[in-house]
Amino acid sequence: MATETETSLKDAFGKYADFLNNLNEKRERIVKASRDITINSKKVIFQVHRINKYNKDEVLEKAEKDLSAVTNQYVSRLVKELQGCDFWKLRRAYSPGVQEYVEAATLCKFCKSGTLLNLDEMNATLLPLSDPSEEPLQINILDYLLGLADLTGELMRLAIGRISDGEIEYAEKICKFVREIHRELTLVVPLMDDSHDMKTKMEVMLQSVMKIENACFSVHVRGSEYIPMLGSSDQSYPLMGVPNIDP
Amino acid sequence: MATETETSLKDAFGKYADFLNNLNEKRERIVKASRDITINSKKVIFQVHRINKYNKDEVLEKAEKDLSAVTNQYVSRLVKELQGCDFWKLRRAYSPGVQEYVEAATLCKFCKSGTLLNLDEMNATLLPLSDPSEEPLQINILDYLLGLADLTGELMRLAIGRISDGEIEYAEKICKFVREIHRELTLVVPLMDDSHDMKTKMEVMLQSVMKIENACFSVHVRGSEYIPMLGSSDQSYPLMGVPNIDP
Amino acid sequence: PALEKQFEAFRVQLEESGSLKDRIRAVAMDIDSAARLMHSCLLLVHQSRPLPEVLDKAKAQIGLIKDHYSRLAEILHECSGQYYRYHGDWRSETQTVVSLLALMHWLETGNLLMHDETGEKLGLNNSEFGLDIEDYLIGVCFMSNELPRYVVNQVTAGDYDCPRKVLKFLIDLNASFRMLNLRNDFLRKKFDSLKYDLRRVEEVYYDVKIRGLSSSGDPMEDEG
Amino acid sequence: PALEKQFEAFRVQLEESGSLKDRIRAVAMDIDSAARLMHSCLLLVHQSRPLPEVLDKAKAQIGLIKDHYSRLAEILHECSGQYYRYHGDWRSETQTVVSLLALMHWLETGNLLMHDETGEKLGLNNSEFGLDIEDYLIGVCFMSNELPRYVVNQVTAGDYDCPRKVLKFLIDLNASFRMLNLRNDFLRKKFDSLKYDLRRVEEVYYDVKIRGLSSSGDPMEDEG
Amino acid sequence: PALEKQFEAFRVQLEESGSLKDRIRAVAMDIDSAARLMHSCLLLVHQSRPLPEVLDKAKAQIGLIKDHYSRLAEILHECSGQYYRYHGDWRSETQTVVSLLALMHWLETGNLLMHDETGEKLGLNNSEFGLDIEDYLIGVCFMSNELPRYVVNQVTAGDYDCPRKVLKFLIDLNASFRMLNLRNDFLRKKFDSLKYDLRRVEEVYYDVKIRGLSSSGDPMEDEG
Amino acid sequence: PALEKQFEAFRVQLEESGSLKDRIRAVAMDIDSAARLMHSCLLLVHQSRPLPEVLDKAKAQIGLIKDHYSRLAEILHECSGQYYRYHGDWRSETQTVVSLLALMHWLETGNLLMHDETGEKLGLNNSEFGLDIEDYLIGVCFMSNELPRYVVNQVTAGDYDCPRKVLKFLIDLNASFRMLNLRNDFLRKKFDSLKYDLRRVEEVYYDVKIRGLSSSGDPMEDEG
Amino acid sequence: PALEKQFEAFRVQLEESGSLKDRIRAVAMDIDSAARLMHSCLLLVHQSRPLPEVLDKAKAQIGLIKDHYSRLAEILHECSGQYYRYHGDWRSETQTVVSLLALMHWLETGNLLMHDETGEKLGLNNSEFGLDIEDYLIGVCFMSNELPRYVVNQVTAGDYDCPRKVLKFLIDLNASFRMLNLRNDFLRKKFDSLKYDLRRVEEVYYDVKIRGLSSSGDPMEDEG
Amino acid sequence: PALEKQFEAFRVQLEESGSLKDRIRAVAMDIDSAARLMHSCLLLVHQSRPLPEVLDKAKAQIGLIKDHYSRLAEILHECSGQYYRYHGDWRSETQTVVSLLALMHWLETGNLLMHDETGEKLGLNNSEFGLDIEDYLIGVCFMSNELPRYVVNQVTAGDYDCPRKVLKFLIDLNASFRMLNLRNDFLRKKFDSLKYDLRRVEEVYYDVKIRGLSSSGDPMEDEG
Ligand SMILES: [Mn+2]
Ligand SMILES: [Mn+2]
Repeated sequence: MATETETSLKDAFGKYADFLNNLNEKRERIVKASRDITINSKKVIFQVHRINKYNKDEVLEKAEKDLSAVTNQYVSRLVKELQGCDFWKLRRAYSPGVQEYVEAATLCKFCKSGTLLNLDEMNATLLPLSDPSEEPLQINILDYLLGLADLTGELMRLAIGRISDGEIEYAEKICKFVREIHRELTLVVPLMDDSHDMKTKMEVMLQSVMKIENACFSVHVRGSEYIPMLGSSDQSYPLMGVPNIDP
Repeated sequence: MATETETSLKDAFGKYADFLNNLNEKRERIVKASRDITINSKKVIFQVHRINKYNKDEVLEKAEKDLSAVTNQYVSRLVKELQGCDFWKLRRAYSPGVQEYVEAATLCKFCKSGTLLNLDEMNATLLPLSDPSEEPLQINILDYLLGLADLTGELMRLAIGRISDGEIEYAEKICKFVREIHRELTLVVPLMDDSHDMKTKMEVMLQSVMKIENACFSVHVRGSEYIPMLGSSDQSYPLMGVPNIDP
Repeated sequence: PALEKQFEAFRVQLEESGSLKDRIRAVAMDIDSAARLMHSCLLLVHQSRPLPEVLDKAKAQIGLIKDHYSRLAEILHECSGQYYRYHGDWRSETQTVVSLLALMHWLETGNLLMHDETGEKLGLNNSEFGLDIEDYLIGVCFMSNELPRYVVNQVTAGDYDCPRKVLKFLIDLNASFRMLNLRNDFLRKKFDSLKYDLRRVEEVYYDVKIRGLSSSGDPMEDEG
Repeated sequence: PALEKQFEAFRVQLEESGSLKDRIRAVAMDIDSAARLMHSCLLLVHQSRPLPEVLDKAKAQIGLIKDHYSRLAEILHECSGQYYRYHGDWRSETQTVVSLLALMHWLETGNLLMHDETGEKLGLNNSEFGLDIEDYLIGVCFMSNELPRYVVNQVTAGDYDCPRKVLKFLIDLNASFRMLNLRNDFLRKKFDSLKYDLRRVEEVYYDVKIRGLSSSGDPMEDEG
Repeated sequence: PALEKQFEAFRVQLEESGSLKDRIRAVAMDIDSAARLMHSCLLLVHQSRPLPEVLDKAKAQIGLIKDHYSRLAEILHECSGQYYRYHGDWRSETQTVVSLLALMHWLETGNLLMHDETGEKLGLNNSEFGLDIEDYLIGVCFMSNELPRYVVNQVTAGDYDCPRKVLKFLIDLNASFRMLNLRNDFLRKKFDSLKYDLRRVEEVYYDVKIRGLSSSGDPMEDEG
Repeated sequence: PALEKQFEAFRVQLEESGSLKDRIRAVAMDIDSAARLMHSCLLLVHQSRPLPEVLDKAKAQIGLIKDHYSRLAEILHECSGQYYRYHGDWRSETQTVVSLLALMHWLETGNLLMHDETGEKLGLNNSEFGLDIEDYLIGVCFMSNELPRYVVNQVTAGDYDCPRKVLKFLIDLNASFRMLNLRNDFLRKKFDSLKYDLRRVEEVYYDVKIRGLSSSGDPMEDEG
Repeated sequence: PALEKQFEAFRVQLEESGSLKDRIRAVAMDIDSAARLMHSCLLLVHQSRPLPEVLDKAKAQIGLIKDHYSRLAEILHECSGQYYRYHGDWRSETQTVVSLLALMHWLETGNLLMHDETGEKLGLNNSEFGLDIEDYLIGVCFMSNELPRYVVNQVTAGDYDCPRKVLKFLIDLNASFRMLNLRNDFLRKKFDSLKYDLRRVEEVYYDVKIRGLSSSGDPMEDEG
Repeated sequence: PALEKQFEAFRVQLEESGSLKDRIRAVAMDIDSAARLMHSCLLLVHQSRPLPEVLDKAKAQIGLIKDHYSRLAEILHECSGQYYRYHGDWRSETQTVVSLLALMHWLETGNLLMHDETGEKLGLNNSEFGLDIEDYLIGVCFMSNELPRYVVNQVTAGDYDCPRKVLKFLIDLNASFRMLNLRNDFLRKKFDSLKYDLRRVEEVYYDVKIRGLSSSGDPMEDEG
């Protein structure tokens, strides 16, 4: 009987061992997929920052092409890995990649249409990547919101660049959009499961909002000085920088 | 001339961009290889801990086989990736894996022969993995020492296990060995490039040494009580636990 | 407006999941209370009270706890596929419960309560709402932490055969845990502590042995 | 004994690398001193001293610095393949030197000093001991940080054409940097600061422009 | 028995004070929610929405918050003399509420909402359940932190007189705080932040003034 | 003027509460000194000095400490209802004092010094200025932390009956604490340390028992 | 006994140095209070109050502060050779005092208050109890930190010549600091802040100049 | 010119004190190296090597270290009265040296190495360049930290009388430290660690004693 217990123990722990080994290996594969998504989503973001007043369509087209390459090559690998899995159990392993992906996708969408890419829309694009018989991976609300928080940093960079390019109205559009996101998030943050990360991100976000506001302020006070000083030999509203000179 | 400067700028920065892209991608591949080395080296270490009084040869043989699989499958990938590279530039990307590999290899060697696997010996095993025309990847002294520092934690676990198995002398051998490593490292640490990590590891190491010493002390005082109390119906030195009972 | 609508939807969802969390925490606290009571009863084992007395009172809680888990299961049924989203909110309570059940089982049978047996006792044995294996293993380690104290107190009370039995059990358990490949995580730490429990029980066994107090059986074999 | 021997060997190696490090630090500090002197000279540019006066004194340091780098090269030659082991010990000094050389070059020519040109000036152009590209790029950003101040002071001193020239340069530079894919690291932060430099110079250009102080050239085109 | 009796009494008392704490925390969280809503309404002020629109929505919360405080007062009435025992459980929420009320008041009147006025709005004006002075002062500092951003956005929206008004307010406030010898470290730090706010507003006022955009009143004198 | 008047009033109040705090801290430091002296005397118990010698010197401090508390009571009388506002400024000293008194009492009588007895000794037994229950409980835990060391040293000195007596005391104390549902985190932690003390004493009792050194009484029953 | 004698001697010495430290801290706090008052007066300079009004009140504190320093000197006279043992206990207060004196001096004369002049004003000019050079230099940097704010507020108040004067002063000061090879990290950081002050003042000067508000003097030359 | 002259003088003085500091640090690092070697020899004591072998090698370093201190004394002689200005640059090394010397002395004689004896061994016994009392005390605490490990290893090696001797030493040392009223926070913490050392040694002594392994002397009395 002793040996019986022993073998049953052995059998049971053999099963536990297999379970843990499989879990660890899957986690490892997911971490790798997540890193790939991160690095390539960052490339998309840099591509978007190559925008200027004249190349908008071309640059965004390439960014969107790159983004769908990320989706099809890397996110799809993640989706396959997680087929029918409990997406929450291994969330920490893929969360950084998904957040960066959200950042890239929402940035593209904003530049293209001036609107926020919804979570539902994003998740709809993931559906075709899944085997229809399994439960599909869907980006969860927390990762989406964390990615959105990072988006505002990129929008701040974009706004500074747009002002340099004379696209003041574009900058103001960004300013409004970012303010709106910040304001909405203030109500959402306290409801989030583990809001610690998010709270520090909120502080960074407020800094970003204020950087854009300060840049707009600066353009405005300088512009206001224009009319009283010179009269108007040039009829256009005196935008900053290069814009009032044809290329 | 303006456009000339512009294109030369563009050309130059195109080159820089390629350089940075290649570097990042290589770093990414190396990080992945390093994670594979880590996870598989850990498995080797757990295999070694499966040792008991009776299965030593068998367990170690498997551990060594597993270890050489790590070398041939995963370390070799790292070696290939770093062919002719400056090993120091990307050290942070592979250092964790190499340290864990050192930990596994030196643990196997100690259990097999009771001696320390030298850095030169380790590096010799890496040579065949390299293309002979390129400069071969060699484990650097810092990663080796950092791995060694972690080794002492595993040896502590091993010693506790050996005492449980009645192998007091084995535990004492470990105790001596670990003390020696600790003593030698105290002289080496202040010379290390970036000794901050190492200093915290030294504290953990001293704790490990003392845990082994305390375990040996405990066996000893109990053992010393034996003779005066019972006389000696059993002639053998009163080891602890199971050993004095045949299986 | 689209933006606002989306965030409004988020707020609703997060509020729902927040209230779900609250309900889960409430159940978890009920489990915790029941487990505390159970623990209180089981602690009498250290004062060498007769086993039936100790166990009967403790067992009375099992049904209650099982009911709590079925309430938990119902709550989680509302949000299928999100078991692990809220897992952190009751896992430490579950680990405690596992450790207590395993201790009771060992006291009664001398054997380890298996994962599926534990699940069954708690109603955690269907595929949708099961007992996480790591929680089970951690619970088992917690249980082993109680054994050195038990052995010491039993010997003090004159039960000299106890160390041998516990030692045998811990040797087997230790050998079983060594089959696992762990990460540097909580479970590994707990497994390390199991080794120290084993050492301590060996010492007591030795103390008893050299004084000829123990019946001379081999801890590796059950006298039958 | 084998153990002792190995650690003895380690001690020797580490002591060697320690003394190497000391020698490298000593050279790096010499580079730092020379760079400080150079910087001190170049700072006069903010007080609108005539360029030749400013540059001649600064240039006098280049030779010295180049000599220091050749000493560094010799030291690193002793431990071939370990360039990046010690890189951290002189990289921030190198970044400063790059920024100063680039500033001088821009003041003289209005163009960006290229990576290979910089390497040449410093004797850092062979394959064994070259100029790290990231160091070069960071140096270029540092250089751009000096330009808003320069523009402000030039305008104060009555040079109303300066903003246009600097603006053109920064626009090109900014466009070039945007070709790179960066990580979230120091270089990215520095590149962000470059964008703020550009903004500030635009503001000054605008201030000058609306007052009709600037000759009306387009910053995007060199007047011939 | 004596021991048991004593601990039984303790159990009762600890449970009572524990449940009191729970009830207090629940009210504090209700206050927090209402304050967040109010804050999110007030944030619209940075988008230069018409004041009435901004304020009306925010004001709607005041009544609610006052009700919460009256519930708090009732709870604390049960344990008279223990205000400060539980004060830590709602003080940070109170500071936030003070800052929001003070901001609304300033937007409407240009004056500081006084301590007793604040107490009145919240029903915190009787001797038993009042508004702690330090909480009030910290709240005022929080409110001042919002002003630099407000000034910047108002100017962008074309309101060039705003910096002067805010500057006057902050100079007075700053002078008032200087009268206090602050020992409370947290409050001291917050007062430091108020000084930065003042400095920032001075800079904005400067930007407007030097461009002749501001009507030329002196911030230290009320235009009459 | 209204502003100024308000802040002038604040200045006065803050200064008053500041100087109150200073006076409280000064008394707390006097209590601390006296407690240190008392502790120094009591430590001799670990060197197995005769109890009367140990206790007499320690007792001499009690009167002094009581006087300090009556000074404290007077100070707090000035600001009735604010006991808990300043409680943090003397509570850790009070906990130490409780632990020392409880140790002395146990050494003399073998019983736990009750909450009201402690209050009486310190003059903390009226309703306005009493002994906080949590402070008392924490002090009791601190006292238990001293016992394992005491037991070890007593056994070394040949007093083999000591472990049994201490064990009985700690089992009872432990059972009493178990009745409480502790929410205070600090107190909970201290109670955990009490459990460790119990465990250690069980081990010493085991050591003594297995060697036949102990008179064979059962720790759970008073030999009578 | 030898041991006891030694520790008895230690006790005496440690108590002496402890009480010395207490007395030093008490004086340092008096200096701090006086400096705060002085600072409060000087701050009115930012509201463009007439200089005499601002300075006269501030000067009234100098004598007081000097007295405090002479008390400090007496205390340190008791332990000659240990100036630097206790230096850390009053150095930050001294740095503040230096900065205030230097600001007052600059406002009156437009020149930097020299090290020996500062020492004289404070009675810190003998060899035994002097003014540490680093403290002086740090104080000077603190003073420069006040200047950008001063310039901004002066321009706002219509004093367009102020930026030129301050700029000239900071250029000279900056050039002087450049002569030093700073190793003290704190001082180095403070010097960095001085560079930022210079840059900000350059910008204000630019703003004034480009609008033709400044009399056209060159900041590097004294108009005669 | 006055400005320039003053800063020129500062430059000279700062460079002097900077190079002094460099020289001091260099000597301190030499002391550190020698102390490390000594420490590594002394560590052999834990492997129960014969004392003479252990001590002889360690002693060989004393002369060297003394020489280093005499170099230090010479350097500090150049700047009399500034001992404490640079004290921080070698104090931690001195504490280590004290701990090693005290350990060696205890191993040889069983007594504490006195402050003046330590000073003598290191040539730190004249009034101008002495051994700071706090450094000595901290060193003594460091030394005590080594003793629990030593005791454990000695018993393992069969020396059962060692715990009694060490215990007696630590009891005396502990009593001596109790005489001091420690204000230095670092020293206070170190003294706490000494108390843990004492407790640990008591436990080892207990382990030995209860097994009848120790000769039965009383640790508080010298066997004669
Ligand atoms: Mn980003
Ligand atoms: Mn490891």
